[in-house]
Amino acid sequence: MNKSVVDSIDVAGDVVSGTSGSAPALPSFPHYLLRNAETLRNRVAMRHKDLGIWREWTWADLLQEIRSFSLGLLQLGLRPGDKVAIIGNNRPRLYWSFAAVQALGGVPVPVYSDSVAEEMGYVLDHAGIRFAVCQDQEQVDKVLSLQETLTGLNCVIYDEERGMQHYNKELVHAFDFVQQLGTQAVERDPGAIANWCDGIDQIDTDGLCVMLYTSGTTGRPKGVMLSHRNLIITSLNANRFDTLNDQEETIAYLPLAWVGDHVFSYGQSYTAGYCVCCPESPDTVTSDRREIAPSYFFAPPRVFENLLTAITVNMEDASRMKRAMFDYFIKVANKHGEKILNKEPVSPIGSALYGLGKLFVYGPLKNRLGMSKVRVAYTAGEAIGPDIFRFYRSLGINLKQLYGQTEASVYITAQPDGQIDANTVGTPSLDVEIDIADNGEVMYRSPGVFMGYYKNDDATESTKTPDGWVHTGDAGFIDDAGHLRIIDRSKDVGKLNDGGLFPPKYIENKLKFFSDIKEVVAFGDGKDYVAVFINIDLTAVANWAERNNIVYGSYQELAAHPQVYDMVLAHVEKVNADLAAEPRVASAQIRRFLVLHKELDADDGELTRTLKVRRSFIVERYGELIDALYSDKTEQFVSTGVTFEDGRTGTIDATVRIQNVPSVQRAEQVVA
Amino acid sequence: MEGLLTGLDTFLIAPFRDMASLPDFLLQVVWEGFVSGILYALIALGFVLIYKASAVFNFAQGIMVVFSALVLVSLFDLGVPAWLALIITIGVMGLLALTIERVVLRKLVNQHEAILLMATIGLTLVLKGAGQLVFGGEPKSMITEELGLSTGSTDWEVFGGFVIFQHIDIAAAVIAIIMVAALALFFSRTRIGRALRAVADDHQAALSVGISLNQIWAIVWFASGIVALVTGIMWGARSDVSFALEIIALKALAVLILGGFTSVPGAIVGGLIVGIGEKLFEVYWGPMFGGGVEAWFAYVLALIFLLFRPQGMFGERHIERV
Amino acid sequence: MLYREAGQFKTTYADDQALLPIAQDRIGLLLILIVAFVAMPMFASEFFLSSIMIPFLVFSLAAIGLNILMGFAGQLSLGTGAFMGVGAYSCYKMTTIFPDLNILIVLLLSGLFSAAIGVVFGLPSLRIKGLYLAITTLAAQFFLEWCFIRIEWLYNYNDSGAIEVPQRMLFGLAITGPHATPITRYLVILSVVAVMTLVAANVLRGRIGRSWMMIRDMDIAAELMGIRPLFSKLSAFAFSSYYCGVAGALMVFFWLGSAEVESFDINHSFLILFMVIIGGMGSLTGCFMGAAFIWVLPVILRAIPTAFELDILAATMEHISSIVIGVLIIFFLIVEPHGLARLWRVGKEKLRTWPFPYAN
Amino acid sequence: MSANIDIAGMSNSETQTGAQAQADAKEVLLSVDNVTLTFGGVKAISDISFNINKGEIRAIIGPNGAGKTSMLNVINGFYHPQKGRISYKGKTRKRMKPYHAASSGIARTFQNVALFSGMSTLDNIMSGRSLKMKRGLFWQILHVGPARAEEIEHRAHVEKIIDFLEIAHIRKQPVGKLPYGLQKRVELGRAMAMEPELLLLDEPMAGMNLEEKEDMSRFVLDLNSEFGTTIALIEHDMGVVMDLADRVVVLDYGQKIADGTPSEVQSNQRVIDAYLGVAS
Repeated sequence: MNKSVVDSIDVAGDVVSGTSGSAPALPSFPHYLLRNAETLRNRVAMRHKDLGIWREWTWADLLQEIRSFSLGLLQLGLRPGDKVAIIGNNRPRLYWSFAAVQALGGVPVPVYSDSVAEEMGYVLDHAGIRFAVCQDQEQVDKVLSLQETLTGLNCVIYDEERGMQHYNKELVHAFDFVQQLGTQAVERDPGAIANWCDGIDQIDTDGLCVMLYTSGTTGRPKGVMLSHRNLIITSLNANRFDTLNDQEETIAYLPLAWVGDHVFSYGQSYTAGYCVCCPESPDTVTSDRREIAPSYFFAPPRVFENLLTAITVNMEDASRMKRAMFDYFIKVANKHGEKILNKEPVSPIGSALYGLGKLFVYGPLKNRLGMSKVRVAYTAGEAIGPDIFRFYRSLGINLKQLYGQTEASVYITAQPDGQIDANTVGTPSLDVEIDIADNGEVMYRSPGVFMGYYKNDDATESTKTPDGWVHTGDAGFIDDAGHLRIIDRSKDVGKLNDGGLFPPKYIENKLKFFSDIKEVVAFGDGKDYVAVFINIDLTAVANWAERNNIVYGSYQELAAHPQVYDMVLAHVEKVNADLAAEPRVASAQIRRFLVLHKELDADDGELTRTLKVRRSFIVERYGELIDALYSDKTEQFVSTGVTFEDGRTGTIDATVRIQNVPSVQRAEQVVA
Repeated sequence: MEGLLTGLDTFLIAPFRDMASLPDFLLQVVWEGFVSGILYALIALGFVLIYKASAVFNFAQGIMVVFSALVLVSLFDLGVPAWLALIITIGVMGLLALTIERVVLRKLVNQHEAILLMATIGLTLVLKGAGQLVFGGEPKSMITEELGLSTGSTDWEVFGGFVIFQHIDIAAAVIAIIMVAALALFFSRTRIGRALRAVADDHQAALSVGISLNQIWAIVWFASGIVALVTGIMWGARSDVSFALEIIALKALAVLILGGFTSVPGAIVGGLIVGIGEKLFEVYWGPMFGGGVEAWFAYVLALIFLLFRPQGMFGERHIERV
Repeated sequence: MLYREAGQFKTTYADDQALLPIAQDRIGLLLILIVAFVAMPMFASEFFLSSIMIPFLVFSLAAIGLNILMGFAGQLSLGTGAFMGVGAYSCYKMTTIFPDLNILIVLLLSGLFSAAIGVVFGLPSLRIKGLYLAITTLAAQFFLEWCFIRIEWLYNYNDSGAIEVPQRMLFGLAITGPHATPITRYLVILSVVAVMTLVAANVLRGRIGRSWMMIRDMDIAAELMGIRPLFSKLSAFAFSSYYCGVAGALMVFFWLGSAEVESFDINHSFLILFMVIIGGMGSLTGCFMGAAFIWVLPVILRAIPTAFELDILAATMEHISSIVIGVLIIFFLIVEPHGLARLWRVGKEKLRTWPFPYAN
Repeated sequence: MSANIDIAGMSNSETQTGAQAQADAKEVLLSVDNVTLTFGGVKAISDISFNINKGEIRAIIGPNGAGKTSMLNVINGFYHPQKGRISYKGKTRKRMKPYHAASSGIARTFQNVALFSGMSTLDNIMSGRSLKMKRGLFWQILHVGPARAEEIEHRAHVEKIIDFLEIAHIRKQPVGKLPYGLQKRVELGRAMAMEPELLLLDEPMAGMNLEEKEDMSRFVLDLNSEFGTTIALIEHDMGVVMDLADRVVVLDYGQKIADGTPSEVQSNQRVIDAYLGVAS
């Protein structure tokens, strides 16, 4: 009887040993649904802004909806092991489909809705889907256009009615219709509900729970198979780590197919019992977030960057006085905000000023951003600029970093409250073991480690060792405080001749966080020391030049200006100091640099069209300069071909100065 | 039935019997009505001038009448000779026109006409307050004789009785006629006048004549200031110069309804209709209502008229487009 | 800044369409009501109540009446004073004919007479618009003024030509007449005004109010969408006149105590008009702001000479206040044609989007 | 029937059915017979006859001043023709007040957007429900019970329109400040709120960019196919007309010079001379 398993989950979300004696009975997500419908019956589980207002579903409602849909799917022939594609934006019904499918032993496969039909075709075909639950006509059309390749396709279900009147009624069904099938089934056979519950008890919690396709930057996407155990243990641990409970409010706005959203909006919501709110449309996320004021919030760095840009742009239009006040209090926040957030002592004047700032700036600002109730916010996915990170923290938003992967069911490391550093990604999450391989690659082992890649044993074997360790593909190290620092993709990390690590991206990013620096190319693999090319950011530096009465005639002139070199030198020294503080990369300090006389340009083939540096091309093109960096020369003449905007070509001649940088020594380094 | 007949008789027949029985009195009443009609017409003329050129419905025209008369009288009281006082007053009205154009109108270009109307109501308040502040609230008498206007009267024996013509009334009629003629000449013969007419039809056309809209506004306000001054003198000569005039001046609005907002002849004819009509009504029908019907006759007449011909006597029918 | 709305979300249309959807506004209104109903009677002086608060409330109600017609239905009127008069005389006649009828009921009934007269004079609005219509309302003004003088029956043939308010009781308390205390009169007026404001707000946000605004904004489109101009315009006249009528009755019965035709003359019409313009056309809040402004400003100006011991005549200050109000009207029309209410709304919007200059 | 209708993003299946429904029914919804309209001696429309079938999209085209807008004004009772008659739903009438037209199911949009500028998007669309709302003054005053229930019921309907037209993000904004293209969309929404049987669109795509035109075309087609609304539209963009319309009537100087399917009209010599030749 499923009751036993449900009972074994106490309200705090911990798994208590089952009564049957032997192994602890681990619940599945449908079990959590049953539990929540019982213990949190009238608590709101989900909201969706639809037709102008927030529709709400309590956990009891959710059970009703999901059960009828699930039973309807059963009527339509869904069998254990069937793969069900879920395609669309963050809509309640799509979230319900997860549990509805899982309750029947099926496997939901959320798919990125913005992918074109061809990309989607690969995933749907690879997963061998039999059902598809789509948000709207657009997605249905995409699936139907792939109908010929998807031989197993049994049924397509849609949420939004619009434009759907004239589709093949055999194949395409409305969500409502499926639910009606379910309700009718119960009317015909009242035992259907009990059978459905029994089915839930049959779920193998170590079996496949969900399949998430990683949007690989190279090659075809891989289907990461996660079990109920993976997700549930990870979710429970994450809830415990941040003391998340059924009172939280979150807003679901990131792609359904992304593991982050799956864990935040499904895994953790079901295990903690908190409420997930779906915005009206992707256009209205900002205002919807303001209305909801989530307490638990996740966003990749670019969201925070864009928000900060929006803040800056908005404030530029503000009156002079207001802007002055804003700038002043942001300075105050810079000085005291983080300390106050970390509960460190602050001078009475500082805390008084901060209090004022809270009244006039931080509070209203957080209100506008819809973050006034944020208790825990996370950013992950890539490196976030330290200034951006500190900005939000200084406002009093408990923004933290975490490090995770689809293969780990997200959590590998996370920053505990009060131990925040813009450069680290925190300590290992609960139940996670971390090891750094000889080549610097971060390895982990945890209950969240995936079962394998679907139909891709080779990839599974090369990623996961037989004893459960997973290669992250990232290079990093654990610092003195026990926090993990990620420095680069491990395949990009080189070695200096003295054996020290050379993480190019890490160094380049550190420099690029300065607004004056637009592009950096670092060299050092197989060399004696690290040297870099630097591209200044024309807008920022021109602005700076204007303020400092520096006269220049061209980009080239500005780039070669001694004061610009001094400024860049100061930045480089700062980076060196940072590097010196980290024993593993201390030897990768920059010894020499030069400021390039021209902007790296996609038209000249120096950048890709997506504006990423084409390293190999640059090595070839500026060989002389690289040689000069690794010689004693103080300057080097170079003649470069360029393509102008109108398509004409020409050459730029320049003598580029090379600057030496003193290196910073640290006691620890000697010890190491 | 009997009552109805009596009623009909009282309302529809008896007044005319009265008229016929005392023709000299009737003539006297008509003359009185004619003179006040001319004064209404003059005020209405001020409205029309401004409305034609700028689509501003100048509610302040009435107070401008009072204001100009007060300036004139007060200057004289200060010992300024009458002719000089007259010139200075004209100067003051010019200044006022310029100020109004600069401070008010220029800022309200292209606003809805209701907004412009309300602005002139605000202007009324300012002028009223300023007038009372500077000249005091008490009625003053007009310096009629000092301006060379006769105050006597002439009796005309007719229909076995006689009709009294106040000289000032005759003067009013003559001056009004001269005024209208002068304006007509101004509009048809002078460059500015033609521009003014053009501006009523098309702003662009006016600009092509080489006069700026701002200048035109200042000119029309000045012109209607002069009209106001003349009105003030005439009116002041018949009664006193006081702020009560302002309320009476509102009757010009009724005149406008009859004559149309943009028609000079309309203003004259409308003024006469209202003036003569209300006198006749007051004298022959008034007693049936207990008197005092002059207060509303003009408006009610206008209202009834509107129901049948919303565009006024001389206005054109307007086709609504969507 | 003061408006921190994060976390306020609506789960029903009823909530979303509430009069004050923002929690802070609801709190603000509650505070105002507490001050008005509790603090004022407890702490304000009799003088303050009877010469500032009571007239302010009366004029606010009249301004709501005019604003319904002008700001919401787009029909210009210069006859407000006379419509107030109709209310006052009806109230007087009814309460002298039926002395035992509850005065509040009489008060509310008297508005009906005003509404009926309003409809009659609103009839021309079907054919004429804008300024022409304004002039027909002048006809109403002068005709009714004349009636108030000439029809002696209206003031029970008093020699003075004035209506004298008799004493009327409510719950054993004198609420009108010479023995009614300012506090009682204030509370009665306040309650009536509060209830009628709520009613106005309700009507304005419903079908009828929307039809007025449709006619105001684009009468042709409104008609093509099935609005009958006849019903819509006349209902606006009726509603507006009802409010003016009740305001007039309140004015005489709870403030002046007796009144002659001068209390309803064209200057009163203009006074209310100024309140609406300065307060803001198309805003109920604006009516209160405009009434407060226009009524309180002269009071303050009049107080200046005494306060600074200046030797200035009261009449002089009166003239100055006339100039000031005139200038302000022009100023508002130029700078902010939607009056104080718009300023308040803009300010509120600033506070809501603070620290940003506008909503993003 | 016109199977090659295809606006970006539309699949053929449904537009075909829109046309299909019309082919099945062929019931005349409105017919204009020998209508002549003059303004002070100037003939705006002279002796024009055509009809609109139930469920079709009918375009009225012609050069500027051809009398297209006057034709719409005649149809919904704003102008009264001097000669001729108009039958709507089988009933013939000579004079009709605009609100009668509205209550018998004719809605329209305007060439120059005629929104209620003082109201929000939501209120503008709500205003389209005026005829459907019945609660009297008493309930309006209380604004509880039936009046509120009614208001909410209609709000729910209006929200569906907002969703249909994808204008949720401007729901509470005053319409005066919206970009032109969105204003046009709100106006369409307002007309839709009347649940008309016959919808008259006066240059729904004037002044729009390509993307906005595509959106608008999609809405017009969806409206026709999902709700079966009969649509008569005036449009200048020939491409749009050819894609949208089932039948086209061409006016020039107040006279009808052609009537037929888009392809027929396109190949008509008089049309080419009068309109296409001049325009291009």
